[in-house]
Amino acid sequence: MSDTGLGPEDVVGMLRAVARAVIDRVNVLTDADLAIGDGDHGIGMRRGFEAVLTSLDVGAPTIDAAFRLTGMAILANTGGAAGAVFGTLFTSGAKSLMGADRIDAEGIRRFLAAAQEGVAKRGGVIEGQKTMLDALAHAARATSDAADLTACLKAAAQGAQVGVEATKSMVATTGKARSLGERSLGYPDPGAISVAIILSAMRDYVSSGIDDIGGRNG
Amino acid sequence: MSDTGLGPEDVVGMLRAVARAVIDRVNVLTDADLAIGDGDHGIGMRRGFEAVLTSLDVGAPTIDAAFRLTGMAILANTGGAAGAVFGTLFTSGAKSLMGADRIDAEGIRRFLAAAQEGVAKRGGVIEGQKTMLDALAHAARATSDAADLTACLKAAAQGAQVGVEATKSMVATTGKARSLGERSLGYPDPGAISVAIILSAMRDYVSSGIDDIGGRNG
Amino acid sequence: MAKAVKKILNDPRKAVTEMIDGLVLASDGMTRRLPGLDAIVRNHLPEGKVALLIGGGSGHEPIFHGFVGHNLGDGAACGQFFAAPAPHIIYEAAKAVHRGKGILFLYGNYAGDNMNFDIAAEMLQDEGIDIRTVRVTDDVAAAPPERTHDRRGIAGDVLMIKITGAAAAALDSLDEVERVARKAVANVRSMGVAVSAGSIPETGKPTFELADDEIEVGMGAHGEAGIARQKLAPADAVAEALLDRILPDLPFAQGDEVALVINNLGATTMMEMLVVNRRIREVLQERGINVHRTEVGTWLTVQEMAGFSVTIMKLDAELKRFLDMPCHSVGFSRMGAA
Amino acid sequence: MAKAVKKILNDPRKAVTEMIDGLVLASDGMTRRLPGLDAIVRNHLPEGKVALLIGGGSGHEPIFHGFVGHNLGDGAACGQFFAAPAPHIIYEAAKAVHRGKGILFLYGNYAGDNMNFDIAAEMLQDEGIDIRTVRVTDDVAAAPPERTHDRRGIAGDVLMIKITGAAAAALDSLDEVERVARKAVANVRSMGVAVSAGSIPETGKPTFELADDEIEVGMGAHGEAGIARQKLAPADAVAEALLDRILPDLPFAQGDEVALVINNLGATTMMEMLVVNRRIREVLQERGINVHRTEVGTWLTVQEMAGFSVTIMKLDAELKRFLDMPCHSVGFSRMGAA
Ligand SMILES: Nc1ncnc2c1ncn2[C@@H]1O[C@H](COP(=O)(O)OP(=O)(O)O)[C@@H](O)[C@H]1O
Ligand SMILES: Nc1ncnc2c1ncn2[C@@H]1O[C@H](COP(=O)(O)OP(=O)(O)O)[C@@H](O)[C@H]1O
Ligand SMILES: [Mg+2]
Ligand SMILES: [Mg+2]
Ligand SMILES: [Mg+2]
Ligand SMILES: [Mg+2]
Repeated sequence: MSDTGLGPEDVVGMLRAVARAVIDRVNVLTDADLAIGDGDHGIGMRRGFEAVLTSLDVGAPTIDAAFRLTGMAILANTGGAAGAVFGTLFTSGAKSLMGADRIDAEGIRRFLAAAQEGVAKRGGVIEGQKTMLDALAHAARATSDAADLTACLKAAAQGAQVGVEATKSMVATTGKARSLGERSLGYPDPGAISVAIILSAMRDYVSSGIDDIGGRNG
Repeated sequence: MSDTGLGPEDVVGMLRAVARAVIDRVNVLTDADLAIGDGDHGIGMRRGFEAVLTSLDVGAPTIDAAFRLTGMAILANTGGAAGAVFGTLFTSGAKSLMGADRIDAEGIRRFLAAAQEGVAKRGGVIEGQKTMLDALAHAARATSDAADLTACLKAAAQGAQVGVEATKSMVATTGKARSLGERSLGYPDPGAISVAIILSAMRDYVSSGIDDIGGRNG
Repeated sequence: MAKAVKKILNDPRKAVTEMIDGLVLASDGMTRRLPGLDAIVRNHLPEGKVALLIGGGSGHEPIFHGFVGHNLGDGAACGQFFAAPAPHIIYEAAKAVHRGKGILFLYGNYAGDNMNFDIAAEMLQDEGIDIRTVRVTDDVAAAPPERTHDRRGIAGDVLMIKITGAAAAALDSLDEVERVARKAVANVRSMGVAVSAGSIPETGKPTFELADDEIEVGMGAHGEAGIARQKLAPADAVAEALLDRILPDLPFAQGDEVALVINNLGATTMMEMLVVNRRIREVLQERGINVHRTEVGTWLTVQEMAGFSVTIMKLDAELKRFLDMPCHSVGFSRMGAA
Repeated sequence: MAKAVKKILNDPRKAVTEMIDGLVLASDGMTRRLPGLDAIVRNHLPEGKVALLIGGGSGHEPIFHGFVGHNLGDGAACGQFFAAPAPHIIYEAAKAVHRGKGILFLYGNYAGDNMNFDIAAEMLQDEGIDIRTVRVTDDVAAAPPERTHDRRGIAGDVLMIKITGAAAAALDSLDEVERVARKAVANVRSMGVAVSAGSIPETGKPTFELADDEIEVGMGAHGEAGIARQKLAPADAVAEALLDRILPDLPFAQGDEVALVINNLGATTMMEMLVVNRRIREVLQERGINVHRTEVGTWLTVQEMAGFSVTIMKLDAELKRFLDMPCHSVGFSRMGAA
C-alpha cells in the first residue's frame, strides 16, 4: 500500500472506522468492566464514540484537528475515568501531529508516544497498574522499527493485545478495580481492551488496501 | 362422657388445648392470609395464643375468668384485626358465663351467641362479608339442638367448618381481602379457619373422654 | 422467591422491639420508649398542648413511629409487622401524651387499626379523656368515591401527620385540630403501583407474587390487590395512569394549589421517582394545577417492596401554613419555608 | 439475576436527563438546570458568596444533585450512571455558581471524578478563578490508614456536604471554607456492607453477584470488592464488624463527640438500619463515645442495591455549629437544632 501514509480525509475515515469498532464492542467492554469494575465501560465508550461520529461529520481540515475533535468528543461525552483517559489519549496525541499534512509510521510513533505521556500524567499512573496505559505502552514500544504505516499499525495493534494479556497478571492499583487487589488477577483491564480495539481498527482500515486508501490518494 | 359438663380446671385445660392447636397451625393460617391478606394471620394468632398459655399458668378461679383471661391475652398480644375480633370473641363470650361453675351444652350455646354478637358489633360486620363471623355464626346455629356438651361441641366444630367452606364462595367486603373483590372468591377466610381450629380443639378435648376429663370430674 | 429474603436482623421475632430501641436512640433525646411497651412518646411535652397520637403496624418504617417529633406526632403506638397495635399499647401511649386538652387519634383506615384504636378510645373516654379519631383514607384505588370510608390510608399519612402535627402545636383546642385534620383528609388522594413484593421477616415470604414483566397499579401497602395487573410500562405511562385516577376523584381543578408526594414503597430508586415526577408535573401544568410543595422520598414503606405512590392534596391558606412549618423527627425533618 | 431488573423508566439512555428535569421540578423553584447540560444550580445565589460545587456519577440519588440547596451545595455536575461528569459540565456549573469568591470542589475520591474535575479546574484556573478541591475519602475498607488518598468517598459525603455547605454560607473566604472541609474530611470514617446488587438500567445487569446467604463487608458504592465475603450474619454482629474497622481507624476515643450516619444503599429496610443503630449505640456507649447527632436514611444509593454503611465523624465546636444549621434540598432537609 501507499507508503506516503494517510491524508486528512483518510484519517477521518480511519477514526470513523475506529468509532464503529468500539461501538460494536459495547458488550465485551461492559462485561469486562462488570468483572472488575462497575460495569459501565462499554456504555461509556459508546456514548463517547457515538459523539465522535457526529463531530467528525463536520469534517476535519487537518490531521491533528481530526484527532483533537475525536479526543474532545470523548472527553465531553464519555464521562468516568475512560472519558478522561481516552479523551487525553487523542488530544495529547493530536498535539504531536500539529501541522502534519500526512501521517506515516513515524507519525503514529509520535502520536502513541505523546498519547502515552499525556495519559500517564492525567491518570497519575505508570505501567503495571493494570490500566489502559499498559496496552498503550506496549503498543508504542512495538512500533519502534516498523518500516511503513501498515506495518506500524500492525505492530501497534499486536502490541496492544500483548498489553491486554499482560494486564491479566497484574493487580490493579488504581481505578475501581483497585479494591479487588489479588482478586483482579486473571481478568484483563477493560480500558486496555478498548485500546486494542482502537488500534486494531486503525490497522484494519489501513490494511484494507489500495482501492480503499491509495484510491483516494491517487 | 359426663353430662355434667366441665368445671373451671377442665375449662383451663380445654383452653390450653385450644392454644396449642392454634399455635400448631401457624403456617396454615399464614398461607391462607398470604392468599387474600397480608400474610400475618398465623404469626399474629401464635403471638396471641402463646400469651394465652402464659396467662392461664396463673390458673383461673372461675369459668368466665378463664375465658376472659384468654380474650385479654389475645387482645393484648395478637394485634391486627384478629387481635380485636378473637379477643372480643372470648371476652364477650365470657360475660355470658358469669357465675357459672360448670359449662355444658347450654353454656356453649350462650357463649357462642354472646361471642357472635360481640364480634359483629366490634367488627361492624354481618354474615356474608367473608370473615371469621361466618364461621362463628354457622357454629352457633349448628349447636341449637345438641343434647350434651360433647354433641354440642361436635356440632359447633362441624358448623364452623361449614362456615369456612361457605366463605370460599363469598366476596370479601371488609378487612385486607376486601380490595381483592371477585379475586377473593375460591379462597377461605383465614380468620374463619381459626374459628374452626378453636372449636375443633374444644371438641377434641372434651371427646377425649373419661380418663382425661371425667377423671378430674370424678 | 422461594427462600426467605436476606435481611440484617437479629431474631426476627424481636425485630419490632429492637427497632423501637434503635429509633429512640436515633432521636438523640427527643423521644423515649414507654417501659416494656411498643410505644414511643416525645419528651418535654408542654402542659395544655392538644395531643396527637399516631400509630399502626410496624414494617412500614419510618412511618408511623419515625414521625414522632417536633411539630409532628406526640406519640406513636406500634404494632407488630403489618398488624395494628393492641389496645393497651394505644391506651398507655395516649395517657403518656395527654396534657389535659384531649387527644386526636390519627391513623390509616384498616379494620385492624380501627378496632384496636376504638377499643382504646372507649377505655379512655370511660376515664373522661376527650378522644377524637381521624382515619386517613387517601387510596383512591381501594373503593369508589362514594365509599371513602372503605378506602385505605397510604402515603397521604405523610401530609396528614405533617399538617395535623403542626396544627396540634399551633392551635389550642382539640376541636380546631380535628377540624384541620378533617379538612386535610377530605382533600388528599393517592394511588400507588407495585413492582415487586416485600416480605415479613418472621415468615420470609413475599406478601404477593408479580411476574418479572408485571406491575400492579393501585395495589395497597400490604400487597392488597389493586385495580389492574399489567405489563411493565414506561414511567410516563405509569404517571399518567395514576393521575387519571387521582385527579378526577376529588376532583383537582384548574387553579388549584396542591402538595405533591411521591413515596417510595421501599426498593424503588429515587431516579425512577424523579423521572415520574417529571411527567406528573407536565400533566399538572397542562391542567393548570399549581404545585406549592413537592416531597419525593421514602416514608411509608412495605419492607423491601418495590413501587411507589403518588399523593396530591388540595391546599388552602391554612393548610399551606401548617405544611410550611418546620418539623423534626427521625423519619421526617423539614427546614420549613425559608 | 439473568434478566434486566424491573424499573419504571422511559428510555434508559434518557434516564439521567429526565431525572434531572424531575429533580429541578421537585425543588419547587429553588434550583434550575443549565440549558442542555446535566448540571443543576441554585437560583438566587448572593454576590460574594463562596461557592460550593459538588457532583459525581448519577445513579446514586439523592446524592449528589439532590443536595443542591439552602446551606448545602450551590451547584452539582452530574455524570451518567456511575460515571464521573465530563469536564465541560463541571466547567459550566462552576461558572454558573461563581460569585467572585472562588469555588470549592467537593466530591468523592474516584479516579474518574478526580481526572474530570481536575481538567475542569485547570480550565477555570487558566481564567483566574480560584478553585480548591476536597475529595471525600471516608471508606476505611478501601485502603489502609497510611493511604487515605486511595480511599473512596461513600456516605461521608452526606456530612461533608452538610457541613461544608453550611460553612460556605456562613464564612466569607474560600480559605476558611476549605479549612473547615479539610478538618471534616480528616475526621470522618465509614464502612458499608452489601446484601444484594444494584444494576445500571442501560445494561440491566447487576454490578456484582452475591449468593442467597452471603453478604460482603466493606464493599464500595459501585460494587467494588470489600474486605470479606461472608455468610449472612445477625445485625449485632454486622454492626460490630463495621465498628471494629471504623473506630480504631481515626481512632475514635473515649470522650469524643461524634455524628453518626447510617445510610441505606437502596433496598434495605429502615427497620434493619434501626436495629443496627441499636447495637452501634450500645458499643459507642461502652467506649464512652457520645453521639451528638444521628442520621438514619437513604442518601447515597447504588440503584436498588441492598445494604447500608455506617459513618462516624468526630466533631468539635465548629463542626457541630455547621452540622446543626438548618438546610434544605430535595434530598436532604433539616430543621436545625431546635
Ligand atoms: N488513573 C487511571 N489512569 C489511567 N487509566 C485509568 C485510570 N483509572 C481507570 N483507568 C482506565 O479506565 C478504565 C475504566 O473506565 P470506565 O469503566 O469507563 O470508568 P469508571 O472506572 O469511572 O467506571 C479502566 O479499565 C482503566 O483502563
Ligand atoms: N371487620 C372485621 N370483622 C370481623 N372480622 C374481621 C374483620 N376484619 C378482619 N377480620 C378477620 O380478621 C382476619 C385477618 O386477621 P389478621 O390477618 O390477623 O389481621 P390483619 O387483617 O390486620 O392482617 C380475617 O381473615 C377476618 O376473618
Ligand atoms: Mg466502569
Ligand atoms: Mg393479615
Ligand atoms: Mg396484618
Ligand atoms: Mg463508572
